[in-house]
Amino acid sequence: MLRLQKYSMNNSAVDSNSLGKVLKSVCVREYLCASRYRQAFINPLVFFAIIIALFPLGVSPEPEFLSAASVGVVWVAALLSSMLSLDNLFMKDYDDGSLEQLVLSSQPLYLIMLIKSFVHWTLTGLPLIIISPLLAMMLYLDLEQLPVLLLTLIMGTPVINLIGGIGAALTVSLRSSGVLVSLLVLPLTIPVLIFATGAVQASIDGASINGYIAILGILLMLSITLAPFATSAAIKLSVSN
Amino acid sequence: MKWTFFHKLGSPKWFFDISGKFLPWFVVLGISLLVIGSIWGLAFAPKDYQQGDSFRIIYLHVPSAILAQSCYMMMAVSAIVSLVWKMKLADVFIASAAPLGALFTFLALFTGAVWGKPTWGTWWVWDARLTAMLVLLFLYFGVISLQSAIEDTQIASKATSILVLVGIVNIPIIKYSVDWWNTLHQPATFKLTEKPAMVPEMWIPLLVMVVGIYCFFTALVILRMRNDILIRERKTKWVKALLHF
Amino acid sequence: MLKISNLACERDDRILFCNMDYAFPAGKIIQLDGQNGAGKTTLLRIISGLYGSFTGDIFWNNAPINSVRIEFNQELLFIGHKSAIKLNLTPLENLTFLIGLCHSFSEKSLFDALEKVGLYGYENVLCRNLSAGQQRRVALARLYLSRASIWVLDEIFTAIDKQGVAQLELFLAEKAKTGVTIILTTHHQLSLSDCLVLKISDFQNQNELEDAEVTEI
Amino acid sequence: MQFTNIDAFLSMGGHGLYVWLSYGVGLLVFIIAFMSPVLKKKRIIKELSQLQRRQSKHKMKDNTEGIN
Repeated sequence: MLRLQKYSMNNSAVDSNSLGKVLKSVCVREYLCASRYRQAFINPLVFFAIIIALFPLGVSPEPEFLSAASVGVVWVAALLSSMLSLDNLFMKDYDDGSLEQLVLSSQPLYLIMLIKSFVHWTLTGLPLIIISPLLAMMLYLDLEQLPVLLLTLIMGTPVINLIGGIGAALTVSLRSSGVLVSLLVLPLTIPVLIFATGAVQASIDGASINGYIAILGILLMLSITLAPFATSAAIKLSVSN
Repeated sequence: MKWTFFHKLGSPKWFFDISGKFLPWFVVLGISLLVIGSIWGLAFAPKDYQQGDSFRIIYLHVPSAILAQSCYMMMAVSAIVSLVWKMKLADVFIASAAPLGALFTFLALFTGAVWGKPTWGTWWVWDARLTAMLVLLFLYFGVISLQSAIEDTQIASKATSILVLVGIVNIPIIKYSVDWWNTLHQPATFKLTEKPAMVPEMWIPLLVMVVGIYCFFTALVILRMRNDILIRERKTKWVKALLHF
Repeated sequence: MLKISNLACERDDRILFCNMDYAFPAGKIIQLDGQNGAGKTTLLRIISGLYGSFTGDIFWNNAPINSVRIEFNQELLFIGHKSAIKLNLTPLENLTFLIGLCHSFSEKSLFDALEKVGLYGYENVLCRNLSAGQQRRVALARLYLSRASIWVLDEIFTAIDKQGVAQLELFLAEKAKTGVTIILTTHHQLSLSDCLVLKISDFQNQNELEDAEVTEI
Repeated sequence: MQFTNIDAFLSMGGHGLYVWLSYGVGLLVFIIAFMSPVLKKKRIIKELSQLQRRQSKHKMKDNTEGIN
């Protein structure tokens, strides 16, 4: 009772901003920063394209082989380039002290982290999905399978971003955390890889993809609900260093 | 509410005293059970009608695989204890158990690969169990490297706890997905360790080995935890008093 | 009111302070005093809730601070060594974000605040093109907009010129009179008359750590 | 006993290499796992007591200076 009273009293005294407004201001700033430093988000894309170009050079340019391997190659390349872009997620905010301000905000940190993850996905995941049809065609993926590949990418890359956020948050206070993040995060992304490529494979085999998509959906829901909690706990920890 | 029992359990000094008493027992029990189990399994257990004598690797492979998996479970329990009750011993346990978990995972993988050679004809098969073990090894490596990358011990412990918990949520999903992937790509072939009704002469030595490896693991964890406690508590009175002798 | 009780912190094998009891009176300026590495910044971070490796209790309005964290954060303004200023944003954009985290505001109030810290005409210049002192001033513009009642300010006068410091001191004194508790560290000699000093060295008891039973949980 | 003589035991029905390789590596792992903390403990105790001796020397010096 007492605490409730105190709470309402404080509220009227400070008139703090609503959750929606706070999240919006986080969003606006992320996009502004991104628009001023585009290279950070273009580099992972180029990396993605390079990996895919390396594959035929390194293994075999035969169309039959490439079209069989294309889904896996696109997905593994997407995974790796997502790892690369994880540095952008918290590193700058940690260096300039913005993370401290976010931690000290009176709004729930996990929602702020969720919003940051989402913005980051629209800046890294989405462009990757947009250019992936082009690269998939260079690997002779059957055009009919393209929608399925895109669907798995749309559902899978946010999961990778969210899980990657945990790793990035845990290592943000360390110099040279690049390899460590991948080491922490990549094993955890195996289910996404398996079900995403499994869906496309099923579609190639003419089987139903509903089961795979359902599981990807579950993974997406699970990571949306759980990952931000781990991320915010990790951020609080890293900031206290 | 104060839990004196928990207080006691959380005290490194108490643990150091009590574990010193139990340690020799675990060492002796562990080593003797392992020796008995291996001799029994190697020389006295009947050979498998399909695989012949190569089947005897089971007495090393299965116990280390079981231990490797349950070690992560124990770490996850400790992680919860560490994050909720801030108990230092739980941190010490995670730091001490992770390298052991990795070591036993490696042993399980290695024996699995060696066993695979006479059974499947190749050293490595992307079998669901082996692949899941490989992923587990990576998870252990992640925990170990995060622990050592962060200099501040307390922050390192908390960070590792978070990572272990994230891992434990993921492990069932990884296991399930790897199983699915395996049935998809390989029609069920000859599976290691899945035997229809082992005869008692076969599984009793296996049981001995499993109990033995747990005792041995306990002894190793105690040894490592005691070392870690000495370092972490080096400035307390009791450690200083201990070193005077 | 903010109160710390029996606070102790150990860092890098050194006891920074222990048995620290202090009640921060409302409407006062409290300066933390101590040599480099004495633990001033650590104490400020403990008070604001950024640093967790300590023993002891912090109370806010007689409630343990962890149970009133959200309410406390609404009342807290923290400006640290790192000023949370993005170099790729303009002062106006930076302020919009930093104030937007806390409460609503009008665009005009931002311009006014920037004018008060001497950045009139620089509102839309990228912060990377400003001098170090000017960047610092962007962060300090938050002071003029804040509605918080506890200010935790870590070395805010760094890179600020004499005149700016004098102006800020006046402002802080004025603000304290309205009931704001201001906890700060600085290497400047403050010219404020009614400034309390909390000496960290008063709480540096070089005793050995007690046996672990007491401090565990 | 499943084997008639020591040769049969060692050859393990033709799978001797695999069986003994597994158990050999297993033994090695167990020995390493056991010996490393045992050796480390000796090192820790040595280092810590050296550190302590150094510190107590400092303290004694301080004390005597205080008396003088």
